[in-house]
Amino acid sequence: MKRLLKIYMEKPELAALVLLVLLVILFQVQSGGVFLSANNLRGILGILPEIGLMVIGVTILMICGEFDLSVGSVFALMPMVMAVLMADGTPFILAFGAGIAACAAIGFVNGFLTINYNIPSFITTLGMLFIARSLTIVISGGFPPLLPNDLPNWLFTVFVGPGDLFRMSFVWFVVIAVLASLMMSRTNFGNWIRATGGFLPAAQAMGIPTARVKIACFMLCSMLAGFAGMIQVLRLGSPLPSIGEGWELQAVAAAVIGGTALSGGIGAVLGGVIGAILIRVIDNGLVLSQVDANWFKFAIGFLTIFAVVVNSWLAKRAKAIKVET
Amino acid sequence: MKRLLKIYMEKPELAALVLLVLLVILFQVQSGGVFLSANNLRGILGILPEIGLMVIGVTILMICGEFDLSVGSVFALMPMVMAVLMADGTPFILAFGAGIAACAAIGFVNGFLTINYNIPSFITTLGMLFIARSLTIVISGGFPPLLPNDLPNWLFTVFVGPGDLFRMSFVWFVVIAVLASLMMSRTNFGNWIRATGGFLPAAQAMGIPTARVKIACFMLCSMLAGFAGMIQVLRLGSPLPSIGEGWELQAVAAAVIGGTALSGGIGAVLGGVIGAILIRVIDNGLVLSQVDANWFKFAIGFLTIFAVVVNSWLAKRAKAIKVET
Amino acid sequence: MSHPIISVRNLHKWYSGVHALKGVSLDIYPNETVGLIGDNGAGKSTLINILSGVQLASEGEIHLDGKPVRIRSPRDAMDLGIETIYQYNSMVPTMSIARNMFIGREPLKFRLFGLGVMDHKQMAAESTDAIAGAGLHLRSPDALVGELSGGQRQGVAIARAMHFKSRVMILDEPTNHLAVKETKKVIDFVRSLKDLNITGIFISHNIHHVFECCDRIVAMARGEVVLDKRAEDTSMDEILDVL
Amino acid sequence: MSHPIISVRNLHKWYSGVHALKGVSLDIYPNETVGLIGDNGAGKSTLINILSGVQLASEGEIHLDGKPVRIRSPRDAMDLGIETIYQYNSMVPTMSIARNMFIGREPLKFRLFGLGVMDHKQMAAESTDAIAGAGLHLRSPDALVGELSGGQRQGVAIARAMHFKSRVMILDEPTNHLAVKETKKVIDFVRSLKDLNITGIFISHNIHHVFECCDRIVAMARGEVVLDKRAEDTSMDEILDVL
Amino acid sequence: ENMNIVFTHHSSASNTFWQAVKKGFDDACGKIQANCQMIFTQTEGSIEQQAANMEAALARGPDALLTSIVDDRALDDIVQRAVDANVITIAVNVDDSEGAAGNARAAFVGQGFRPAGYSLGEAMSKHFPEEGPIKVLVGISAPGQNWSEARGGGVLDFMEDFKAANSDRDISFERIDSGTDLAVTADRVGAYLNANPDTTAYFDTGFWHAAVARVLKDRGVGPGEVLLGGFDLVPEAVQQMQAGYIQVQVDQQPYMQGFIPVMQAYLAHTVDLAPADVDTGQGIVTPAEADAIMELSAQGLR
Ligand SMILES: Nc1ncnc2c1ncn2[C@@H]1O[C@H](COP(=O)(O)OP(=O)(O)OP(=O)(O)O)[C@@H](O)[C@H]1O
Ligand SMILES: Nc1ncnc2c1ncn2[C@@H]1O[C@H](COP(=O)(O)OP(=O)(O)OP(=O)(O)O)[C@@H](O)[C@H]1O
Ligand SMILES: [Mg+2]
Ligand SMILES: [Mg+2]
Repeated sequence: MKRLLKIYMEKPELAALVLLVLLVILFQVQSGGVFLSANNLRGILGILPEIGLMVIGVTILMICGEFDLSVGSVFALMPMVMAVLMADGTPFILAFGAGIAACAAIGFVNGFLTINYNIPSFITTLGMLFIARSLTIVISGGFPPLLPNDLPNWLFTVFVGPGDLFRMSFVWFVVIAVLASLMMSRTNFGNWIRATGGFLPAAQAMGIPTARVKIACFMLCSMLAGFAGMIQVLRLGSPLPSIGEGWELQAVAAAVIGGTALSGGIGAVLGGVIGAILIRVIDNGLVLSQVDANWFKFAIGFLTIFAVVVNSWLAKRAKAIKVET
Repeated sequence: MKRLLKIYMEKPELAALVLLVLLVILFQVQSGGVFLSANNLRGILGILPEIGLMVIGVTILMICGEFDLSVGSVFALMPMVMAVLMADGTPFILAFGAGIAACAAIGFVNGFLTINYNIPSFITTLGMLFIARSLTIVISGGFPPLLPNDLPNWLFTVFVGPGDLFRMSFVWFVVIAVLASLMMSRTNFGNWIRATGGFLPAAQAMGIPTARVKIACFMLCSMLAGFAGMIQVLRLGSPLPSIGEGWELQAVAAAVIGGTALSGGIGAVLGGVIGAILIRVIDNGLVLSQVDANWFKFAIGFLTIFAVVVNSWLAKRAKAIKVET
Repeated sequence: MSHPIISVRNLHKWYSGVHALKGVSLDIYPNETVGLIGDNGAGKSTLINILSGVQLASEGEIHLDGKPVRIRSPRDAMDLGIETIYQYNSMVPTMSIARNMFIGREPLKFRLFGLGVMDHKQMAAESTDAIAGAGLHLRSPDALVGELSGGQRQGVAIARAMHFKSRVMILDEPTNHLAVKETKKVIDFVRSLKDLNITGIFISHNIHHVFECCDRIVAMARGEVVLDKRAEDTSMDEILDVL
Repeated sequence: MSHPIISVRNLHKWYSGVHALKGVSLDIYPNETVGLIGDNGAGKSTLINILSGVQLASEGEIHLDGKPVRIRSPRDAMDLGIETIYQYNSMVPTMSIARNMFIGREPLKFRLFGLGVMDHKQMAAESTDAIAGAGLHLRSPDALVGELSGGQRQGVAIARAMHFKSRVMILDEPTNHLAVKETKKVIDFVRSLKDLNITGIFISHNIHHVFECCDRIVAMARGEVVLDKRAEDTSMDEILDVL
Repeated sequence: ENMNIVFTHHSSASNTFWQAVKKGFDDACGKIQANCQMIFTQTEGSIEQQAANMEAALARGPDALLTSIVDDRALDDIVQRAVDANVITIAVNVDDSEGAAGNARAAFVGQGFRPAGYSLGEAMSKHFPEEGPIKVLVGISAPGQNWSEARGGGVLDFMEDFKAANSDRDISFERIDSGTDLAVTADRVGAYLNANPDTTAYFDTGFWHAAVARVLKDRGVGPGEVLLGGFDLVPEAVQQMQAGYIQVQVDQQPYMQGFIPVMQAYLAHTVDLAPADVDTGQGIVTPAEADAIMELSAQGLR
């Protein structure tokens, strides 16, 4: 029993889960039962896949020892590329391909510059944050085109499931999260990612193509961010050039709350997912708790720190439990 | 000769200097000679101390192995605290003391949480970014108070020097930069900071009070950011609650451009200062070069990456020079 | 005498301001075990790092089986059959022993273009065997390498190299941190390389160990080879002299 | 016989899931040199890490000169006169040799509350001397530690400890990575501790070395002390037996 | 010789509203063949960046400076210097709250934030139910930023007056931090409406309530059950007006705000006609006009 508790608490993603449950209970009480109402859940679950998909990519990249600040801009760029192409009459599927290819190219450039010139990914992707945002504005010419009406919304945004609780995007999110999670734990590629982020010289010495592994992670991260952006635009119906601003920091925060180390090598996709849920729950719950506009950011900041502090405290407690393993 | 070149080029802050000179020449030509005109220099040198002071603190903190995202918010908070107090009739000097004390307190909380709970400073200070911004808005009530008219502007913002080229703030900036630089290279405290950031276990094993060193750096960083914010508010004449947004990333970028490593232990105050100048020069030069508005961010992002790439390339070249040292 | 399996010609290495290898030439013959000794900073690790692809030579050539080769990465070296134990641990501290054992060479249940699903069971079983084979007693293959003692870590590195025996085996001070029994195991292993048809390069500061298990002894000083004799043609005193 | 200088009572250490020290009691007398040996993972480093404040014991007491002490940080240990060479290098790779030598104990030209301006000249001069004293040849005290070879780094660590001689000196496998001559210097140094009125604890896997320079030999296995005899009362074979 | 005109303001290039201003500005510049530059900030609403951009732009010695004056003090000094240097200086979009008394600019083209907020509230009040309680939510898109606080403040000013005028009714209003991101606003306001289904109206200080309209539609709430109003005629908002979810939208005619001041500067430069204040429209738009506007909006004219 004690041993199980110890093993459980030592996993940071599970500690985050405890916190999540506590917060849900808190908000449920605070909001007089509205928090877990079907309507509210539908709201949370609608936006969750978008930040969630981005967080999956960011988490994997962080485990690989790198960092991506450009995800928020790529989030806006990919749907804008699609919208502009579709406005010119390109069919959805081709536009989608072009969008994803653009994301992959951005991820590649991020990775290539970072590795080839041995510069911190913080800088490469900070630069890319500006570049991708600028490109989004340039290709839209300042005025985003309207989306055509024959989009495959049934594939991404229609409500499904019991009580129409989820959108299709949620299904995508779950499937991709499970696949990413399996990739990290079961495949040799996941092993390489973890080794590359854990201790680069060792990974290199063991013959892992670390440059290619990192570039692949950068590309994956960008593509997931772009895909998430497309889903948001399909949901909201308009490709604004300003969407996704500031999401890069939120995504990193979610990954860290879920137990991923900024220094690489440690973390799990599940943790990132839980972190993303936590962030959405906090945001939503605070509105329901009627926090004043001026204090809102305070509460967000406080709860973010609080989540990580509790996580760290639980892990410390767990370590102190004396059971031989 | 070759040896001198090698030693010179191996210092990243000096490589950044080369780049700075090149950019200045470029912009001077592009802008038809306006760039180096007294009027424009006055503009650049007026703002430089504000970002520069912030960068000094951020650079030292990064050398110490930590990270501060809350500087932009502290930049706004400190002058707002002062303005609110002064609007209540507190004399300038007391208000100043209270403002600096508030910054020190924020730095202390950042450091204490980071070290005590062993959580990444990225998260602590990201939370603090929101908290400090929220507090700024809360104490201003949304609409900032007016500043009194009897402020010691002669101490901070009046023009001085040949051709009235500088403001007093520039003198403060130079003095503080020199002091900080001497602290890092000449005092034992500087040695401790570098050791703490370079390899924490070794610093601890050698008996350095690493926790206290880190907290001191966090506090220094916050106080410098707050001081910079006060100078800006005195210059603009109005305590805006929104100033400093996004500066945290710029400050980190400046430090990295100047050769400071994100992982700690490596870097120099001079490098950060040059990085800050570079960023201001790029920003100003692009305006003067009449870059199209939609491409503006592209150019900023591109030049930021470019600066670090050139830096890294020069260092690589320098390493390849075969001279025994 | 047979042709050398590895032949190094006029190798130079500059680290920024340090000329670490100053024209090293060395032939290593099949199935022989070479003991490489020398002062601290003589350039031993640099030489073998070049052979195992961790570093690039500034000048010079490497021939394998008489053919010139370019070893640009550890992967290249492995593909050429060169397996290395490094002086500083090449383990990922945040990963388990079993995963560390197989980094880059994971047994796959299923593969596609080199990627696939790892066989965790096989990894656990084989690593348990390999560690026992190196004389180590460890709790479980799932323990993190970062939580092992210095000697235990070194033991895992040795177990890994022993498991992936190759054509050429380079060991850079493998017995550092190891306890008496484990050290003996390593020496025995090095001695057995010949029977396994493996060529060995063994670096150590312990001359006794070198004489115990090597056929030929190469001494380096200040980036140059200063002595190169068969073990039976030299003595400990001669070697201590040249160093 | 005199009173013990360090006396450890019933020390336990748990690392998360590992019981690394299981009630270790040990007395160390003034001016004696104790050789600590034992298998990999026996708990030697853990024991001395607790004595030097790098880790905290989970249970148990430490007495210094008969008085109970709490060693909560390396600073505490240093203030009590305990100087340590760690098994893994405690050097900052991004700093120069001279700066590394004096981390935390910089000679100051001028001081105020413990902070002040460093005397770079003195640091350069003293570190050059100290390194020469340890038998090492290095380019300059301004070279970065990260650019040294494995043995050179270990040499700097030893030079540092020799320079800051203290009441109690703990050396955790100091001769790893060291070449023959430097190893000899270290053994001589450990042997000379007695004449300098210094108490020593010397950890090594080389039993020859231990017998060469220690008065008393303590063997550990699986977190417990299994043998504790004066060097003249035991033999290499007896020790190899208990391990 | 061609005129040099710069336009600095407090918004970033991803803001659609300001892109429409830019279009008007560029078109006007084309007509008079002036050499024109609009300088955006990198962070939305950053007055200190705007000030820095103004300084840089002035170093070039332009003939005219067009700028928004988002703060009563921060830009005074720079504007004064521009005027002293004989640069034709016109405030656009936002003016000093004291008007000409508070700032040296020659004239103002546009409509103030606070009055706009007030008229939004006033226009929306026509849709309020005749009796029963009134519960209003005001979304402050960016707390602390002048444009958002002032617009929100204008709405709240109206609500205070409305409450005073209808002291017999139960009237309440609240502010939340609604964010400047369609998805975030949708989530936050959506959550609020879940907790407070009796909300009468939601005011946004930008156009992000367009996403709220989508939430209402997704929930099967009919148009008009929760009144929506906000600022700027971006296509999203017009779409939702056509769908009936948005009752009132404040428009400031961004294209005109870009176009007119260039013409004024041109006249001032060539024939010395002093620039005069121009109100770019009462600005209240109702669904009836939506179809016509949609066309203009798609061309970037409104
Ligand atoms: N990364 C580096 N940068 C600069 N100089 C280096 C670097 N690595 C090694 N050197 C220098 O190269 C020389 C040879 O080092 P090497 O590590 O090959 O020595 P070694 O023979 O393995 O010594 P040891 O027995 O101490 O391990 C030394 O003088 C060392 O200082
Ligand atoms: N940080 C840690 N976390 C968990 N377990 C640890 C940690 N450090 C050491 N251990 C375990 O504690 C036990 C004792 O380790 P210790 O380092 O004291 O051994 P040692 O006697 O110094 O061995 P060696 O001779 O190999 O250096 C080992 O079983 C080791 O796996
Ligand atoms: Mg070596
Ligand atoms: Mg040990």
